[in-house]
Amino acid sequence: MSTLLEVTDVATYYAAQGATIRAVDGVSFTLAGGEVLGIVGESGCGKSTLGRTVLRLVEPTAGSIRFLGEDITKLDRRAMVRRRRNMQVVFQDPFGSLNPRHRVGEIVVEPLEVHGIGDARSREARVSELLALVGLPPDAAGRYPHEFSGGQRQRIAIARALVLEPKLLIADEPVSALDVSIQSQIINLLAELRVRLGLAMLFISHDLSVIRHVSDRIAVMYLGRIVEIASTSEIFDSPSHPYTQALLSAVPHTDPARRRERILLSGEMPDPAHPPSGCAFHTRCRHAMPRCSGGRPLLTSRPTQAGPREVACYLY
Amino acid sequence: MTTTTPAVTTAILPPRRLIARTLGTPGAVAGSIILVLLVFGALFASLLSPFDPNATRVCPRLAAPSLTNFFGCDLFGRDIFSRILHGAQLSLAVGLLTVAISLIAGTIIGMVIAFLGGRVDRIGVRMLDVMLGFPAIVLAILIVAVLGVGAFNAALAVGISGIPRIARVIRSATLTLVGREYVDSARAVGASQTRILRRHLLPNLWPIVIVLGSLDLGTAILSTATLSFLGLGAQPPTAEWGAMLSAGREFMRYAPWTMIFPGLALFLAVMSVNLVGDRLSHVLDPRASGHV
Amino acid sequence: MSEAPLLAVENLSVAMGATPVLEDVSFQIAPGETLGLVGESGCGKSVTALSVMRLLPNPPGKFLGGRILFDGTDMLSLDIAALRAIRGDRIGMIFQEPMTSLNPVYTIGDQIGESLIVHRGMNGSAARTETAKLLDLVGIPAARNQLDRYPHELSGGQRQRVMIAIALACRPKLLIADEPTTALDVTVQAQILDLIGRLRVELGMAVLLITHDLGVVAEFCDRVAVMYAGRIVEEAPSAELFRNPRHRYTEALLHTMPAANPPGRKLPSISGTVPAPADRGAGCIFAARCRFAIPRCSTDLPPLTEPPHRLRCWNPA
Amino acid sequence: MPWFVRRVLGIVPTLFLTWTIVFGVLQLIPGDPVMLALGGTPASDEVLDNERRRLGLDQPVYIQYLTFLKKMAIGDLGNGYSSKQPVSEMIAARVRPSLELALGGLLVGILLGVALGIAAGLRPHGWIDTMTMSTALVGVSLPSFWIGMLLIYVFGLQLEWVPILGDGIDALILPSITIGLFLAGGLARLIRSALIETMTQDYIRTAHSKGLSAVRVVAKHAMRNAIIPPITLLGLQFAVLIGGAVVTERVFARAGLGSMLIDAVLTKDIPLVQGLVVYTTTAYIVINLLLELLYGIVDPRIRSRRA
Repeated sequence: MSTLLEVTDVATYYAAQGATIRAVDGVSFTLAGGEVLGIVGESGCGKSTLGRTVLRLVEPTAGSIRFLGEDITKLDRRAMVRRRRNMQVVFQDPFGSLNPRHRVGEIVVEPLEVHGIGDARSREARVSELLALVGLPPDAAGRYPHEFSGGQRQRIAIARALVLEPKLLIADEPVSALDVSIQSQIINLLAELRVRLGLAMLFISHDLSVIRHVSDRIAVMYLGRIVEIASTSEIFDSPSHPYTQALLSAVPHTDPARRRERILLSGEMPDPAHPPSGCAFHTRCRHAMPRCSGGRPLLTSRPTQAGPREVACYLY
Repeated sequence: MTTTTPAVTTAILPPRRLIARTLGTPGAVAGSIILVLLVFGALFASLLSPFDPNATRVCPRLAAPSLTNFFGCDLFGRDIFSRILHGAQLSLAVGLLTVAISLIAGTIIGMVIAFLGGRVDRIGVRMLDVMLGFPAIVLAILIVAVLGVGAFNAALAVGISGIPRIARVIRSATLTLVGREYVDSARAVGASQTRILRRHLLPNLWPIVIVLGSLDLGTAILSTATLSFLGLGAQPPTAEWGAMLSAGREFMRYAPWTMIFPGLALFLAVMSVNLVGDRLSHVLDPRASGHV
Repeated sequence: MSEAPLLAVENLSVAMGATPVLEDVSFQIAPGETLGLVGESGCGKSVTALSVMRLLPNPPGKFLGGRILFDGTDMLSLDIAALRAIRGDRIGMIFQEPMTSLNPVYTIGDQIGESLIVHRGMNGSAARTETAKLLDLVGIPAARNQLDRYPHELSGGQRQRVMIAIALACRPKLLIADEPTTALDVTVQAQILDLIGRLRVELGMAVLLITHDLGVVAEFCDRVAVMYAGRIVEEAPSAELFRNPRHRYTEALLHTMPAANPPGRKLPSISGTVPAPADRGAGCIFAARCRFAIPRCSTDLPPLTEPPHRLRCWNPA
Repeated sequence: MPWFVRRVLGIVPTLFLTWTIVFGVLQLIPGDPVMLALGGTPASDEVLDNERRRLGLDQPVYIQYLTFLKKMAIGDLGNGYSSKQPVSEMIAARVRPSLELALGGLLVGILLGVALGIAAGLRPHGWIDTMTMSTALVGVSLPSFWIGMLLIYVFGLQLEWVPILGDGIDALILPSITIGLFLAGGLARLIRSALIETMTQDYIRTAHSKGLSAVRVVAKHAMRNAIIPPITLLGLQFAVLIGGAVVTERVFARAGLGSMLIDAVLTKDIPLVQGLVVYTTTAYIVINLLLELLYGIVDPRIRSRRA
């Protein structure tokens, strides 16, 4: 598979309350066409900012983002607009992500209008097609978002995102706001569409079981950095970074066989305005060594049976 | 200067249901009836008045109310009822003009500084806050001092002095809207700045603008009448409620009707507008009506 | 259960305005026991928790019937003074949103000590000493100098610890925890659950844990009651319930979880959504979404069977 | 830097900007200031030139502006055109009547507004609430000059209970009621909405779950959070009032700062207008600052917020 997206040393800083927040700090990864990369981490780790940076909804402070072989961080507004045809997004909040004053038809057709694709009739046909694809009734086009449930709204958001037939979909916590029984419907829909449309996805979530279910590979983020990135089976079968291990062990399971010995971390994630020196995790790590607070460990790659695994830890 | 941000409405109401819900309380119904009567009286003032409002000696000076002069007569023997009807015309027109000035300028300024953000926003907010440091009546008086007295200038002064407050509210409302995911979503599909402003922000700001306008209309009518009362607005012999009150003040011991009826008209006009505006804001603002 | 229950909710029905939100809800908690009340949003689990404390805002909340026996006393028959004597003293409560559940304008020391002053009649300095101990107990180190901090200076996890300290100040016999970890990250959730679990044993108190997270219930609770649309549909010891779910809703819910399925495989899903109160028929409310519904399901309401494995289903697994 | 020092320093640019606006706006007043200063009496060119030099009007505008700022900073407001007296002395002589009226009005407003607002806010949509809010709506719709005149007519002229003129405390009753009625309407509505909003907060539920009495929940946990908007309103209204209740002073023929401002505008006494506006806005800014310092005491979050 060819490389679709190549993110290199991307950093996104912003100023808040007189301090610099390093939301994303030196992140690199690649995504192949049709692949799903899961980005997992706890709130404040920078995963959502990373998603927005890749879309250039937030401007990166440093680094390059190559999409289809072209560095999009250098593009001007107009050129960037054209690239947006190929990269779309679905957000977490199905209540906030749809304009309450637009009918569903207007919401889904807007990308076609913006990019001047087709005429009124072909657009209408395309909207019906998309609504059917995401499992909504044809009469949905004439109704307003507030007439739909959370799960249905998320389907509308997906229809809008896919109307341009993008190659990359960034799904930012797409099922977090939904109840368990609705979650599975949306996960199934995304999985099905991925196969049908050959879609690559950056799937951002804090929910490890959701991430495990949908991803080919997983990147674990902590305080603005990727600490481990590997295939889904590698991450779950043999997590290497102490943080990954603690994170996996913290998830409660209904099946006793799936429970791991719990590694209780002390404290909480530090303030991203004042990250600790060296490895950002050393303040909570049970394996911390003197050198961990000195220099920062870099992501180091080593081959495994299921592809390369990269870990940023002095233990490896 | 308490500028709270009105909640941004999420529900859509078709006009007919909006009117039905606005008329949902006895107060709003009463307000609407008075308002309709006032507007009717103002529109057909010339047809309805028994006398020319400015014709003197149509009745004895300071004559008490009677069947021919319902509200009595003023010092110059003018019919107070006719003058009040014509005053309604002026008050409503001036009120609408005033609100239009504050709303249009305030909305544009507030929306633009919030949307551009960064330094523009910081400087803009600072300027607005400084303007808000002038008590509204003082600012209006200051503007009249520059423009000169007169009904139109008073309206202009009150309108201008209302701009900073509207701009401040619209700015905060726009900021909450800009933070909504559907605005990000529009940017993500490649929508231009103007498209986002026009298609995504403005339609969602409308209810707030309407609420602000309806709540301000009463104050606007009151403020312009106040300026006239102080001698800074409409000048004699214009039939204007504030000016009539000012003139009636000197004779209230002998002819209280010269100040009772113009004041009553002003009070009813302001209250009817406030009753309707208050209810409208409840209907359009889901937080106020407890629907959130 | 041989012991007299600490809390017995009997046939409780509650409405919010004209909408029924709880119908015929019954469950018991023995002293020292942990019961999990689990269900999706809107199923009535939080209303149950607030009802036990009589904290449901009224209006719109309204008790239509049933009893809530705490230590043999019916909470619904108590006057406000007797109720206050129980709240915060014999029953403690913690909530979902640690960010907003603490009063922003008072120090945490003040807010924890308040219960001690009100219920134990302590003076300021005694309350302060005891509050410092409580902070130690909930794992906020260097407790003394933490007393004068304000909620906004603490992280989410720390605020939830403060909430726990408030709830436990008077060593209650029952702790009601309403989604205590939902707003927290998974590693912090683990800390908080671990803390509640330890204190439960140390203080010998019973816990009513309300959550939508089946995993949390499975690992934390002795017994589980599953709610759907205002009713308890199944209740059993948690090991039994998760090994052998019998109500079709519980079964379907467990099967739809991504964690219960191999990665990449299509997830079994429950079709449709919870019907609005107006659209509910006479039978089992889940019937319309149930793959195993038989004709009787949509006409007759199944009764709740007897312990230890209670369920409300005509066609169980 | 401690938060209150930052806040105090923060008003310097605000004062500077405000004075700049006052200076700028008054430059726009039509008519030659020298002619205005001489009160329209015909004068020779020589007299005009002398007067122009004396007032510094022969200097370029930016020099005039700098001089103006310098004088403002040391509290020199210049001399009035009509009286030739120092403006600061003229203002000082009129502060007392305005201040008395401000305090009287505030007292009536607080007594009425706080009581009604709390009664309404604790039982929203109950009958007290409905009554209070209807009355408050009427209150804010009443033209204060009209209500003032009605009070004079009924209590002064017909019943003759109180004098309508004079400096005594009893002459203060009617104007205070006039202002108080206006204040009470807005205050009651604000207290009500602040209280309703606060009572739905999660921490109020926490307070109830601790077993606190209803009185303690409202008085301790709700009030301190609900108090900021009403304090703001009152503080700023007070600031407006000590600058002179323009309308009420007019109606009751009280010689305060408000009636002075109207006269100054009508006679185009620019230094006096300028002095009065500078005094009013400066009072407004200073009171605003005091309010913010007060919020810092009431709400610790404000103290820790960075500038």
